[in-house]
Amino acid sequence: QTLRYATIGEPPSLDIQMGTATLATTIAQHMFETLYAFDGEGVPQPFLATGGEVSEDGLTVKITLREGVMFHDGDEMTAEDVAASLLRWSEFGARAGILGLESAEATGDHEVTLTLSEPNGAWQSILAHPNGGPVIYPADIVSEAEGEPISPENYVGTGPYVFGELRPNRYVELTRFDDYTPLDAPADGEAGGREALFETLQFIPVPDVGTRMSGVQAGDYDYAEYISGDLYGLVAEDPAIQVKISEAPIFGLMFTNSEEGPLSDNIPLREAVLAALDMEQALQVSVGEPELYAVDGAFFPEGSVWHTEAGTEPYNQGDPEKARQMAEEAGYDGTPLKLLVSTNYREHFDQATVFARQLGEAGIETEMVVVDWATLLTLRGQPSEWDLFMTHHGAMPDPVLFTVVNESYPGWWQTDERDAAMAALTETSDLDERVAAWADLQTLIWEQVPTIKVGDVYSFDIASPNLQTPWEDAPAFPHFWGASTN
Amino acid sequence: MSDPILEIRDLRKTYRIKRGGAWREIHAIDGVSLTVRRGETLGIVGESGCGKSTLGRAILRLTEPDGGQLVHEGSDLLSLGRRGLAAARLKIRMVFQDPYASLNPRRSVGDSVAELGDIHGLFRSRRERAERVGEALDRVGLGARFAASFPHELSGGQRQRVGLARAILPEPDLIIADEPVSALDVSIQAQVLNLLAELKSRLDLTLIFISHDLGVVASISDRVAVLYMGRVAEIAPADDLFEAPLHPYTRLLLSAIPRPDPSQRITGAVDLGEPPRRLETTLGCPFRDRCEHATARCHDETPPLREIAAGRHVACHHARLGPEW
Amino acid sequence: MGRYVIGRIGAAAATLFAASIVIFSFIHLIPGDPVSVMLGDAATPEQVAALRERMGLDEPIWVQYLVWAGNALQGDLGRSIFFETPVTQVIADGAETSILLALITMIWIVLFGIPVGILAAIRQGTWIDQGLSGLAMLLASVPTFWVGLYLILIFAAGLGWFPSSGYPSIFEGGGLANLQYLLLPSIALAAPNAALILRLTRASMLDVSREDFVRTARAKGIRPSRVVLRHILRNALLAVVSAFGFTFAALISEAVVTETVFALPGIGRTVVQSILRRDYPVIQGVILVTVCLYLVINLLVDLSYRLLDPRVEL
Amino acid sequence: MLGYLRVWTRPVVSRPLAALAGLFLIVVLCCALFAPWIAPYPPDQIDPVNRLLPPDAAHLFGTDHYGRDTFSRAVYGARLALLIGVGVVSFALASGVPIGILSALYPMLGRVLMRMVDVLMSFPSLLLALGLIVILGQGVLNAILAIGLIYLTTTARIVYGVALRLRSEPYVEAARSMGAGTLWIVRRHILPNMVSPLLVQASFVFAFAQLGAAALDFLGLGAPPEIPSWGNMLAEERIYITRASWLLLWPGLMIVLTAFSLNVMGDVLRDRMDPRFREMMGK
Amino acid sequence: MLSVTDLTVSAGPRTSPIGIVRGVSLGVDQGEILCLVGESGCGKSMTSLALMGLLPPGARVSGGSVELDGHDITHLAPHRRVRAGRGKLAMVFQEPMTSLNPVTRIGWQIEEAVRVHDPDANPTDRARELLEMVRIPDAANQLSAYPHELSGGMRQRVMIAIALACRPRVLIADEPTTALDVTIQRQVLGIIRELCDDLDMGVIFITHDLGVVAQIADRVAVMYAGRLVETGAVAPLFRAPLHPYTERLMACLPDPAARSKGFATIPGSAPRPGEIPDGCAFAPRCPRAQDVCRGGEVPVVRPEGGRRALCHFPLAEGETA
Ligand SMILES: Nc1ncnc2c1ncn2[C@@H]1O[C@H](COP(=O)(O)OP(=O)(O)OP(=O)(O)O)[C@@H](O)[C@H]1O
Ligand SMILES: Nc1ncnc2c1ncn2[C@@H]1O[C@H](COP(=O)(O)OP(=O)(O)OP(=O)(O)O)[C@@H](O)[C@H]1O
Ligand SMILES: [Mg+2]
Ligand SMILES: [Mg+2]
Ligand code: NI
Repeated sequence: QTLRYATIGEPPSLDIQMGTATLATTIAQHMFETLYAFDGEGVPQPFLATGGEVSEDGLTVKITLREGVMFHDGDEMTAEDVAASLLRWSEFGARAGILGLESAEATGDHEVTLTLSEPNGAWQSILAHPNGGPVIYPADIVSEAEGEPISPENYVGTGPYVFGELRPNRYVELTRFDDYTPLDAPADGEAGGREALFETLQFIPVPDVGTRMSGVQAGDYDYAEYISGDLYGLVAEDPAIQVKISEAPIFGLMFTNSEEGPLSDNIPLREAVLAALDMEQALQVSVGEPELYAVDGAFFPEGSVWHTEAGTEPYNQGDPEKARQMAEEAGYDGTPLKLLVSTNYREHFDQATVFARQLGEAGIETEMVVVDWATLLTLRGQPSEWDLFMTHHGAMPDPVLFTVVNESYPGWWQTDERDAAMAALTETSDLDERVAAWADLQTLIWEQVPTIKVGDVYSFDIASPNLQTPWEDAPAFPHFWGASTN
Repeated sequence: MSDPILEIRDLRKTYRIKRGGAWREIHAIDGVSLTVRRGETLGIVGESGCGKSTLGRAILRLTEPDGGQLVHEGSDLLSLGRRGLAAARLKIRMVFQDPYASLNPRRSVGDSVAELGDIHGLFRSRRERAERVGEALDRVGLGARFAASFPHELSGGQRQRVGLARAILPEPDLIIADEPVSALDVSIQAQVLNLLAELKSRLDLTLIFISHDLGVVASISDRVAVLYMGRVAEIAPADDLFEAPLHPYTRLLLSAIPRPDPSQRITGAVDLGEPPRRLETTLGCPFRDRCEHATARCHDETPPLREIAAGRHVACHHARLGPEW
Repeated sequence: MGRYVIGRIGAAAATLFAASIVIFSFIHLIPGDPVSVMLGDAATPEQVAALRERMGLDEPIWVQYLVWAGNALQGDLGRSIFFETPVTQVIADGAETSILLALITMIWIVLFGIPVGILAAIRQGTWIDQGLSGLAMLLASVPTFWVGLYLILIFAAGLGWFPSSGYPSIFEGGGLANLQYLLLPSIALAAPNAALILRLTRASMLDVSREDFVRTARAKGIRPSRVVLRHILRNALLAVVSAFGFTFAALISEAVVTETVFALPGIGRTVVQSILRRDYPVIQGVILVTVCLYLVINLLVDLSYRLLDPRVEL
Repeated sequence: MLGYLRVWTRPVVSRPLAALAGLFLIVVLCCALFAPWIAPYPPDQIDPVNRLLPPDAAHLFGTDHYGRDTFSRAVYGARLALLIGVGVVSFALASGVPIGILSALYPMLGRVLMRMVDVLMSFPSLLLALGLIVILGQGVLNAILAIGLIYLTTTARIVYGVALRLRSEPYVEAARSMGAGTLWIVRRHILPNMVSPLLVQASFVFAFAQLGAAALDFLGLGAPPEIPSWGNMLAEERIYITRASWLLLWPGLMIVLTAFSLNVMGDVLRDRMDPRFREMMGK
Repeated sequence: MLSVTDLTVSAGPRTSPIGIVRGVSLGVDQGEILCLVGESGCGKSMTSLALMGLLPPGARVSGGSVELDGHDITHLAPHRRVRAGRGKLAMVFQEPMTSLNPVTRIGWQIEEAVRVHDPDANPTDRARELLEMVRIPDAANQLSAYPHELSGGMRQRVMIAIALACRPRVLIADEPTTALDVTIQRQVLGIIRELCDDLDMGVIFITHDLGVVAQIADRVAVMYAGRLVETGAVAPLFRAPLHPYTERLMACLPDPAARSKGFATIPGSAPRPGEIPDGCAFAPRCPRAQDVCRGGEVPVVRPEGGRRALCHFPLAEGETA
């Protein structure tokens, strides 16, 4: 029994502490697990942990661990392993520093004590998010790898699937972990007990979207990710295909350069840019199917506790006249704005093309700098090379995970207002207070325009009709424990 | 007779070719010494591959000789620089064997004839150029109107005349004609030969006439040199050579010329021997394997070119004057 | 002959050395770096710089070259940054698909290009010739991905005769039956190349048929078909052989588009993807191997000339 | 003069296929020159409401996923097609011809140059193009440069072969015997006699440049796609192969027909230059 | 044995054909060598190729007939002419350098013909025998040689061996010696003469070298501009040519004895096919030409001795044009 999953490409290293690639997380979450896991509502629940306690000053967190959890190599997970994994992650990981972890110590066989530099109300969410997150490895592997990605032969985790084989360009294969000890709780989202029904999971790179679709139709794949919105009409009615619309939207972002160039000190000009943009058009072009996008300036989708429309008025004005006037008032001198975009993601390119035209209509010149993704990643780190660049992010379980607010992220949004709003968000672990803080921060984002959200895009995957998944709509990282074919 | 216009001294040219992974040497010219006298016609004969063309080309340094001297007007052509060589090439001209191949198919006859002048910038105006070209074409009996034609529009004889016209504009001292008539018909051949003779007398030229057709050579040359395997086998005034050949190879050649005389009919096969493959060794007489008179000496010792009688040189150990050996 | 081969191998080694330097400098001219691709969108510049340093990517290029070349001489092409596996394994994995695909494609090319080329040459000037030559030009000018996509739509998704994409190794279950996965891709890939071979065959058949020795053969009283096959074709193929060799080499390393459309795990795609991800060791390794391949094929072509044409001396 | 013209028109007119090919190329040329007048819409006019429309009277070839008029884009596409074609051909010739000729005339230099060409040739060609584009950045000029580099090698090889043969032609030798310098020989003798193989090579390169550009676009590295090019349109809209197949049909057809016509015309030109053919057509 | 009547070969478009060979009639007997002479381009090769059915594309037989032993072979495919019965026609071509297949051994090339024409014979033995017949030294070993390993003269003899393998009744040799040295030429001519006598073959020998003609021909046919202008036995024809062209041609031969006087020539040049004037084609260059020569039919004169000429004003013996 094999699940054949057609991916958009090859995953980078499956050491997901180190990278944030969606695909790597999708695959690796079957092998590696986190201390907490989000339930169906998006609330973090203890997973490898059994619970945690925060000290009065909010600087110490004591976490107790589940007993009898086995690593794939046959050893039992201990507090040492957890402490080593968390330390490595906070020093070298993709989201290092986000938790403000100062130290992690095994204070018992099954107890770890974390010391934070500042109180962090989001610690459970942070520990639950597997993408670039603190998954648990055995201590010896962690100490061997240090800052470098763990090599495939050392992929050892606690999950229901064991790393099988990585065949470049062919597939990544995971096999069932027979000694897996599931959590004794009903499955709920990612939380709860996990059960491996498929013998093997094969993740096969199929770069061409047409081929991914034809492949599912022809029965060569059971599941294919990331089908273009424009093909929705073709498959929506097809009884031979299950459509899995993502429950977590992806949203395009156009970052502005706060460090250098015409936009850096000129918030009014940024507002002018924002005023010129008609997101409906951009989404129509890049996605097509109205069911698959939402024009929404809120950074968290409806249904999330973090959803708020606060401050989103400037979003989606699409008023060239107003924009022209605003640009004039902002002292715009006609210098073309360098819009950095890659062709590797079609949506980025489509949206950038539409924006360039809309800005042009408002008298704001743009110069598209079209490069490949790897070049873009390098160029965007050089403030002189760009004024605007396109990327996209997926929905996050917690605002602190959200890169827009990270001051070292390209764009380098660093204002006193931001610092204040951020402090408010992390100071407390009280959800209501934090939600309110986030509303302020979102308002600030739309005021200072460090980035411009394009709109929510619900990508969709397709599956063969025989596939039974434990979820209805595709989660951000589709998981296949509990999935089977009939 | 008159003074020498060109002295060839011990000229050598060795081609290196790759055979079976190893370099082999072909001595295309293997120490040729000749004196060309002003105003004479020197015929050079020999069978195909004996080095006739290489000799002609070496004189103009179209192939760079490996050794020897080429004394022309007191200076050694082989030691000339680029300028000196270009100047010498104004004086010494070559007429090529294949008249069609030696004319660029994409250039008009006039352009080809004027080429030498164009290269050296000899014409001061287009008028002058046209005049000179017309004159040269007239001289070879074509007429100025041919200047606009292209080679493929001409007959073989006409092409060969174009070849001559380009060789006499401007007037040279010495013309090396490398098999200029072998591609032509008898009747056209005769026209061209007449023309050569006439030009020669009118322009006071010296002519080196390379051919393998002994009949033709006999009728046009003052002196004849017979080459065999890159060496001079015999040099003699034409009349003497055809009347009394000294070298056994010359005799063989003469005996094989088909004569237009139905009374001397062929009745059956004869064995005249196979021309040898090119040897790597230069020792001994190259003709020894086909020679009925060959002795041990012919194998061991290279026969030098020696003067047997006035003006008659032969490279054979056994040759002597007289009707029989 | 032996000496010739040794000489050629020496020259090849020199070429390889030059090529390796070119490869290395070429690759390091490419902007972007593997680390930022690896760490993903969320990584900060400090993290990227730190990992670069740990991976030795900030050493001077010549140091990196010496290390790489030294290892390459011992058969170690390094480890893929992206896959974390040895480059030799990455190449070996792609090689099976690429070589088999190229072989099957060559079969199509030979089966289609040569006979049709012969037919067109024999019927030179007739409507058959015009039609076939026209067809060839048509095939040569259709983009491969277009052909590929339509083949999948019709024969895989529509009729279901062949698998749509992918290729499971024939050594890991399925056996030779897995070759059916390569059928559609090889057709897409063969189209333009067969057209080229067709035109080449036709042209050299026509050239050879004008040669004097063909007239001699015909004057011997042998059947015309024998003249075509034993005299004209044999000589005409001489001109096609080198095209064969280089087509084969190109098919192995340049079938990127086909491999992408059909999701084949081949070398071409590996290397293109590696460029996009700046996986330096893989790019270097693959190019090095294809350069070797080219040189070997070059040598084989020349040696086959020796076998086919006695005039060629080595 | 008329007769001269006839020499050129005859081989074309005597073959209906060639005549059609010629006609098509003229149409393409007109499209390129007069695109703004022929195209009913600006090529980049976005109209998301009317996206993916099938062909009708208002949009002859339908609209693409931006709602841009495919017909107008195809017309403008002729510009880029010609630009890429002519650019690549010029680059390949301008660099390949000197390299080939120099190598043939100076054997020592030739050994080095041809070795280098060998090295270039031994690189997978699309890869070379890809790498160059990544290094130089995307753009029409860079695509031309990258594809041109691929054909530099083949051109240099062909030129080398031809020049080697021409170098020993008797008329070249004749010129040398008159004291002609290298420049003279190259200008007056070698280049003019190279025209016909070069023409065939040029028509071949022109056609393949289109496909090469299309392949680069397919891999996402061609010309910046806001400038319409046929290959680009094809690559960009390829996901609509089932949903809106006309989007692929038209640009695809344009590429195919242009390449096809050029091949046919290349053949005609070669025949025209072939003395045997000239003989057959009468002088 | 072989008789050709009124053979016409034309080229160019069918609507306006160009006559290359215009009504040639000739015959060859057993053991006879017929030399076909005439200047380059007059249609000698075309005539011979028409006999073999090997005309190049563009040229075709447009009239007349070719009969071999009384059978009409005008329109047979080439391999049938060669095979008719047991080998009837065979041909040796001019270019020994290029007329052998470069990639196969010469033994194979001879055997290929042997297998067709002598199915019962052991091909290798027969091939060796043939090579010996054309006097190739060390024949047995040379069978495994490739053409490029042989000298021009040897290649030409291999060509003759291949032709002989067809057991021809009539051998057509198109300028078989022009590319050879005089010494080798002499050898090849000797071989042909000998074979002709020994095997009782008829030979059509094409050349433009009158010296060769004198040495080898029994009968001579002189061609000019696609027509036979004169035929006759070799001795009388050389002694007393009838046609002014024949006479002029012989006068052009270089004569070493008369060096200082220069060479006789024929003014003007032969017409190209398609531009051949009406009447006698030689008229524009002929010193004896009168108005009658420039139009209408040219009469055939047939003095005794099987001679024949196409001329209004044939020469008497000793007369020059
Ligand atoms: N470029 C070359 N490379 C190698 N060998 C050569 C070259 N040119 C000539 N030879 C050899 O040098 C010898 C002399 O050649 P050359 O052309 O001078 O002879 P030739 O007497 O002119 O012959 P022909 O009468 O056939 O023109 C021949 O054996 C020939 O094979
Ligand atoms: N396909 C063709 N179309 C038109 N004319 C042709 C064709 N082939 C040959 N000719 C012409 O036919 C004439 C006769 O040619 P042929 O080869 O028979 O001459 P030849 O007497 O054998 O000359 P040579 O002595 O040079 O071999 C020539 O003028 C030639 O140009
Ligand atoms: Mg010569
Ligand atoms: Mg002939
Ligand atoms: Ni909302």
